[in-house]
Amino acid sequence: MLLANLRWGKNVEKMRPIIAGVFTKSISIFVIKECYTVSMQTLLFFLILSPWIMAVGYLVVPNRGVLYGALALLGAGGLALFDTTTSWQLSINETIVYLIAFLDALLLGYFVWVGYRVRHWGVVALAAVQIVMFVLIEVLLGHGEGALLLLREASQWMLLIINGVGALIVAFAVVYIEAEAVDAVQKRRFVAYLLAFMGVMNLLVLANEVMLFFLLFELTTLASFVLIGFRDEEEARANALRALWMNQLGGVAILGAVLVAYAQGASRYIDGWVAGEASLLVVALMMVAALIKGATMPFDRWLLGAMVAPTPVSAMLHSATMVKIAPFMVLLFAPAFSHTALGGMMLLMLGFSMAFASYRGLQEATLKGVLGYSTIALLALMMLLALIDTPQSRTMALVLMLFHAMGKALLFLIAGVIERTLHAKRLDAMQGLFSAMPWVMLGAVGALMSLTLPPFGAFWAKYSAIVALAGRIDGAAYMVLVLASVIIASALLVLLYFKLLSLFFATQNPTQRITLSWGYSVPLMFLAAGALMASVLYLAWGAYAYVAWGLLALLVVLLLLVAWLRLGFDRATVYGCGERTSVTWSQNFYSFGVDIERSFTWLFGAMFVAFLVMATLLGVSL
Amino acid sequence: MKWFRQWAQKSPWILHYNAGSCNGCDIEILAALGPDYDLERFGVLNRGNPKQSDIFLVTGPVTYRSRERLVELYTQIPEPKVVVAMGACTATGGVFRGMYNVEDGIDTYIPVDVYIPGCAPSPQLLIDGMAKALEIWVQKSRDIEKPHRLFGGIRKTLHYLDRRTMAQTLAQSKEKEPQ
Amino acid sequence: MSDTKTVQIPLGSQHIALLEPVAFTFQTQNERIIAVDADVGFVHRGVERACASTFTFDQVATVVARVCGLCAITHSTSYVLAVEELLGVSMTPRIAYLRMLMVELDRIHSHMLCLAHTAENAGFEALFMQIMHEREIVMRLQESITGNRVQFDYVTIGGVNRDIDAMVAAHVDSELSRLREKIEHLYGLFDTNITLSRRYQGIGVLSLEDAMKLNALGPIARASGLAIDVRSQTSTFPYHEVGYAIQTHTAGDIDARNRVRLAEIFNSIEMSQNIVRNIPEGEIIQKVRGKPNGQAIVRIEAPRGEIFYLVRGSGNKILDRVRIKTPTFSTIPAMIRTFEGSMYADAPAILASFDPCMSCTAK
Amino acid sequence: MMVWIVLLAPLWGGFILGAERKIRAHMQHRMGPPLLQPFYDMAKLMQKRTTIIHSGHALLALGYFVTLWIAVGVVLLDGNVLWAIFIHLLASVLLVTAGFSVPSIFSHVGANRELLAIVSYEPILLLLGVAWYVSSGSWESGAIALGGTYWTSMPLLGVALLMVVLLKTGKSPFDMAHAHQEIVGGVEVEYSGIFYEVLYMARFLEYIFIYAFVFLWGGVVAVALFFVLANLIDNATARLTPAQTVRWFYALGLPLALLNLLGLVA
Repeated sequence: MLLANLRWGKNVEKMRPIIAGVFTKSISIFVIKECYTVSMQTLLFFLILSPWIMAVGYLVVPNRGVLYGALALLGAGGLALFDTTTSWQLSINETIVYLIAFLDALLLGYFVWVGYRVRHWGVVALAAVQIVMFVLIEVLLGHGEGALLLLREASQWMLLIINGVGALIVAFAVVYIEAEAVDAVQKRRFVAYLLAFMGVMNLLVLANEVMLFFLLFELTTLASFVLIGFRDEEEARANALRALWMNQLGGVAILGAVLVAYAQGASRYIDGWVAGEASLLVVALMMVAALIKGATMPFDRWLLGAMVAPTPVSAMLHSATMVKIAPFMVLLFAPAFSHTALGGMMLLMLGFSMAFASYRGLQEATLKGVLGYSTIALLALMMLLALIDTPQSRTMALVLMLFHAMGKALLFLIAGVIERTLHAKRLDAMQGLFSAMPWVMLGAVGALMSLTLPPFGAFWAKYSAIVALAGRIDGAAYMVLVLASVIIASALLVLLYFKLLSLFFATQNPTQRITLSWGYSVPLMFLAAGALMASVLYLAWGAYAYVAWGLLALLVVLLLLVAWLRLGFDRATVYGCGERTSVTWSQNFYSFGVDIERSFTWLFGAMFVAFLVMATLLGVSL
Repeated sequence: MKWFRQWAQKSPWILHYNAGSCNGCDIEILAALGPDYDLERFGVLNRGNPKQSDIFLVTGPVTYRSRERLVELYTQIPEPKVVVAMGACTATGGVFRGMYNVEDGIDTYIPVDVYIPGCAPSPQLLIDGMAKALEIWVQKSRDIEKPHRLFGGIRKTLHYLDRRTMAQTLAQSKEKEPQ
Repeated sequence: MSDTKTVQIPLGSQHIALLEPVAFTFQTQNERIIAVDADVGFVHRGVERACASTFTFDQVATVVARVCGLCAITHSTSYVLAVEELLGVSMTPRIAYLRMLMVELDRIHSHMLCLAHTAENAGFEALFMQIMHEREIVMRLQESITGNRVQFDYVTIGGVNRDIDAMVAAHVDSELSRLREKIEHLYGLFDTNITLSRRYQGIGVLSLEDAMKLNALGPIARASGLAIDVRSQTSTFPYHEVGYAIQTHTAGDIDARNRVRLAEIFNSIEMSQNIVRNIPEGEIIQKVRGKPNGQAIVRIEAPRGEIFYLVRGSGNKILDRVRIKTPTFSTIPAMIRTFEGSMYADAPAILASFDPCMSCTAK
Repeated sequence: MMVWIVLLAPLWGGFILGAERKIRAHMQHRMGPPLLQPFYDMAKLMQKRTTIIHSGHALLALGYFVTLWIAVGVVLLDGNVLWAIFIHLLASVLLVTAGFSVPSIFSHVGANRELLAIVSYEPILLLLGVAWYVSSGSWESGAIALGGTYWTSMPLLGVALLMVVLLKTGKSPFDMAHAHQEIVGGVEVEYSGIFYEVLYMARFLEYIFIYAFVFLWGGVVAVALFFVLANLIDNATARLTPAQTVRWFYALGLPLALLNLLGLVA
């Protein structure tokens, strides 16, 4: 009974404040003492407003030093807020309501104009539908009493992710965009867009009034449309439009939810809906919006199309902002949804989506493609954890969001570095990178490990997903399928991540060492250190801590040995059958044929339709 | 630790290389690995990998084209290692001696410890040669330049050991222990 | 499969799956071979040149036996037959029977070695051990007849070197019967073992067209349905008297090649038994005089297919030309064609199933 | 007692391996090496001169060995079986990284196959863990062992486990990662001397690790039975290719495990 004394569940709840405490208390002494001591409300307004101010400021005065300082403050603000445990809310106000309605109308009008300009009638039609629904809502629905903004536990985590990771990505993007072949104004605009995106996200995770939520939801759609289409090429435009109309579908779903809620006499406040005002159909429609935003399987194409954007945009979309809305929404609505038949259906969809995405990534030939599919898989896992809705799994969804944000951001930024220094996007051009930039690649290996393996962050989520699903398996046979797909997906993800390594090391002639500028390397270092530190802090109070500590200590010792102690043994050449032949390298791709893949796509489509039909039927019967 | 050292000679792993032989010796090696002669009862394994082999079992008179591979494989086998030349042509070139593409025996290129005569030597002879090779292997492992302990020699030589330092260490240790 | 880049996997010149130095370089995608580069010249020693310069014609039989240890007897027999033709000697029935006996025993042990090696390369160690164990029966028989296990230099110009007496003949007869039982058991294994059929059936297929176009020979051609066999085409040896029957198969995969070999082993056992039962009386060596003058061509079916000897002399002790064409040399294009499209994991087994003899090829 | 098993795990594993080589030799009508042959090999490897490709490659082997030992410790000292499986996964990935870290083609192919092996066996092991949790209500191996044996409730999972045993102990038909005849030992190919010894001993630990699972499933009887069965199957089959192995695991092993789990749940 040596290990059994420390059980898993006991310490989970203790962890969050401890992590937060150690983080902030160690950093705040040096950086954000002022910030930390200010009131919560000031801090929140700072977080909401400063990205906008910074965006405008950078457009006017493109001073990099000032921007770095402001970004540091922003990140520190996210950290500082993470520590607080008090709740906070901002009540509704007549003026704001009209402002929101005005902005909503403006945005929908803009969508129509965008669709008309490129003659994309799908976008126009969807925007028109939205306008009709919007007008209906504004005419019919009263405001009632409620909170406009609400600080929840999940919001705190999201603010940490958005501002902590997002700030680092923006800091990277400032340098990255310098080498882009566009004029100076465009470069400034690019950074400003990213900052504005952060501002939208900061507000979105606090929104409680549903029309505000809709506005921000569509604003992120707009931001992603602009950013994906930033490189004004044919492919970029097409993919940006696809992202636009797919996400508009999500907007339609949200408006539909509001209308249904009105028909059933519910208010327009999310906390009210979750508390039981709204019927299952409303929540299901919100879930549809989440599925679309989270690029769950029938809707995966917009996220993969987003790869044509400059790399910081991919990093931003995948790690800190856009797609994280999906698990956040699921977290919000899970209490009203988790234990219904529809919830089970959605679990199944998410499990299958995770497995298929991790399988599909095995055929990708670009680094960003591989990362994109892995994002889809892990997003499905996050939503799945959120949907199971036990205290532990909710925490784990948030933990996974944080670790995924850091690991993915690191990997995308490394992809950006490779793109800039070697002008390589395809994996086969990335041979022998390890000898070219060992530290960066060590970071990449670390990030890959942190996304799958013990004792690092994301592993805990994988682990607790299995535990949580096993906890719900009794009497629910379909849960076996969900469980099996999660398990298979986690095995496939290991294959997906680590087959990348084959090329990073593979070279016969050591290539020339590439040194990175500070603008590139400092954000990378921060992200790597952050991921490592968070893992360590997380470990320290987890179950089986000493086992995990042992593993971590071992890895660190090994790394140190590799780095500093060049072992005292003779070096040998590799075995090549006695011949000295030159070898070309590539990596393996795994596939079981296009036909089966196509039928899988049909399966996902059918599941989604079944989900909608079930939701409608249940909604009608209520 | 004497027993430990004795244990070592019970595990000879062989690397087989055909340097231009007529296959007669090679099929006899296969036969010897088979159940009737069962070389594995002496711990012999055919690893096929020079880095993990102890006994370099060569057949054939070394053709012009195989000599580089022969030397390459020989250098890849870590010490202590024993070279066994199997068959008449491996020893002297045999029937092929003097042919224009033949280098007349492997000892023109690498030092040979055991010659197994015959064309082709029977498996019994091969086993006999193996036994002899093991004796030599033990002898060589006593005289070998020892690899340093895992982390022991590092500070002394900073980065990695060069052969001269190892030879010096060996000479000093020999002076110390009277034989 | 959006990537076109390939991985090169070398096999040889030194590799555990190889008995002989031969270097293949496989261009693979996901371990599937798309192109093969073969280098077969490592064993070239210059035997043909030496036969026509260093050695006298009565020594050459010993030298050409060292072209290949596996089919040594066919090499020396072909050469001796060619020289005998030039010298105007023809075999007495007993000599013909004894030579035929050794050629067939050699075929049995060579085929069994190939089966064992294929099994080993397909990762079936126990089958390798079993076949090697049973192969020892033939090896002992060869030793009892000729005095050596592998390079027995049995055939000499004018006859053979050792006679067999009634006791040895009876021993050969009974041992071969024992061997037949064991091989029958083996034949059943190829049918019933599911993993073996996964590794053998449909793997390394050589179609009939390819076999014809690419000049496949011997068991490989016969496994693809191409009924060519020197034993049925020439009357050098009285095969029709001892129960020879051609063995073919149509599938052309590893399994078919194995089955053709197994069937030929049965046929050879039957022939060998007929030979030792009905061996004619007579001398085992004839007096031979003179020096070879003129040109002679001899074809014999070696275990791997047709072996071809051209001997030209001009009345001197040293011959003008000895030209050897060996079956593996002809089979290499077919082998390369077969590799393309197979998995790398199957490559060693396919290679072994072709039973290549590089020292024959490069001489 | 368990502590001693864990602390001396390589020793016991060595004995198992030695016994296995002996048994296999007898099945092939050979005399076979002595029982202590694995230890002789170890002694020999320690006295060989060691050459390395680069220090990272060598040290990753050490990392693999130690991590594997920790995994053995977790499963034997009453730890969480999921944890044990995942730590074992970490160990395997360290080995894969080692395999990829040298520019040697056989090492690369071997590492790729190691990854495919992980994809094959890991779902089955995890499903086994879940099935134990469903039956005994605990993830700890002690509680699982106290729950008795699982012969009757998990027969199909037992079959799947046998497949995993074959794969993990490097037995045909599923020995794809080390396939000596094709890729000269796969990831092991560039190791020599003391670092190869580390890998050699790690193999002993793999035996202990996977047979610990067999023990949890069916007690000592199952261990003996699986040991004999594994050797019989090894002796009666050819090695399948990697693609075939993965197909067998996903077409046979995984459905069996799922069916059994469904039976437990429903």
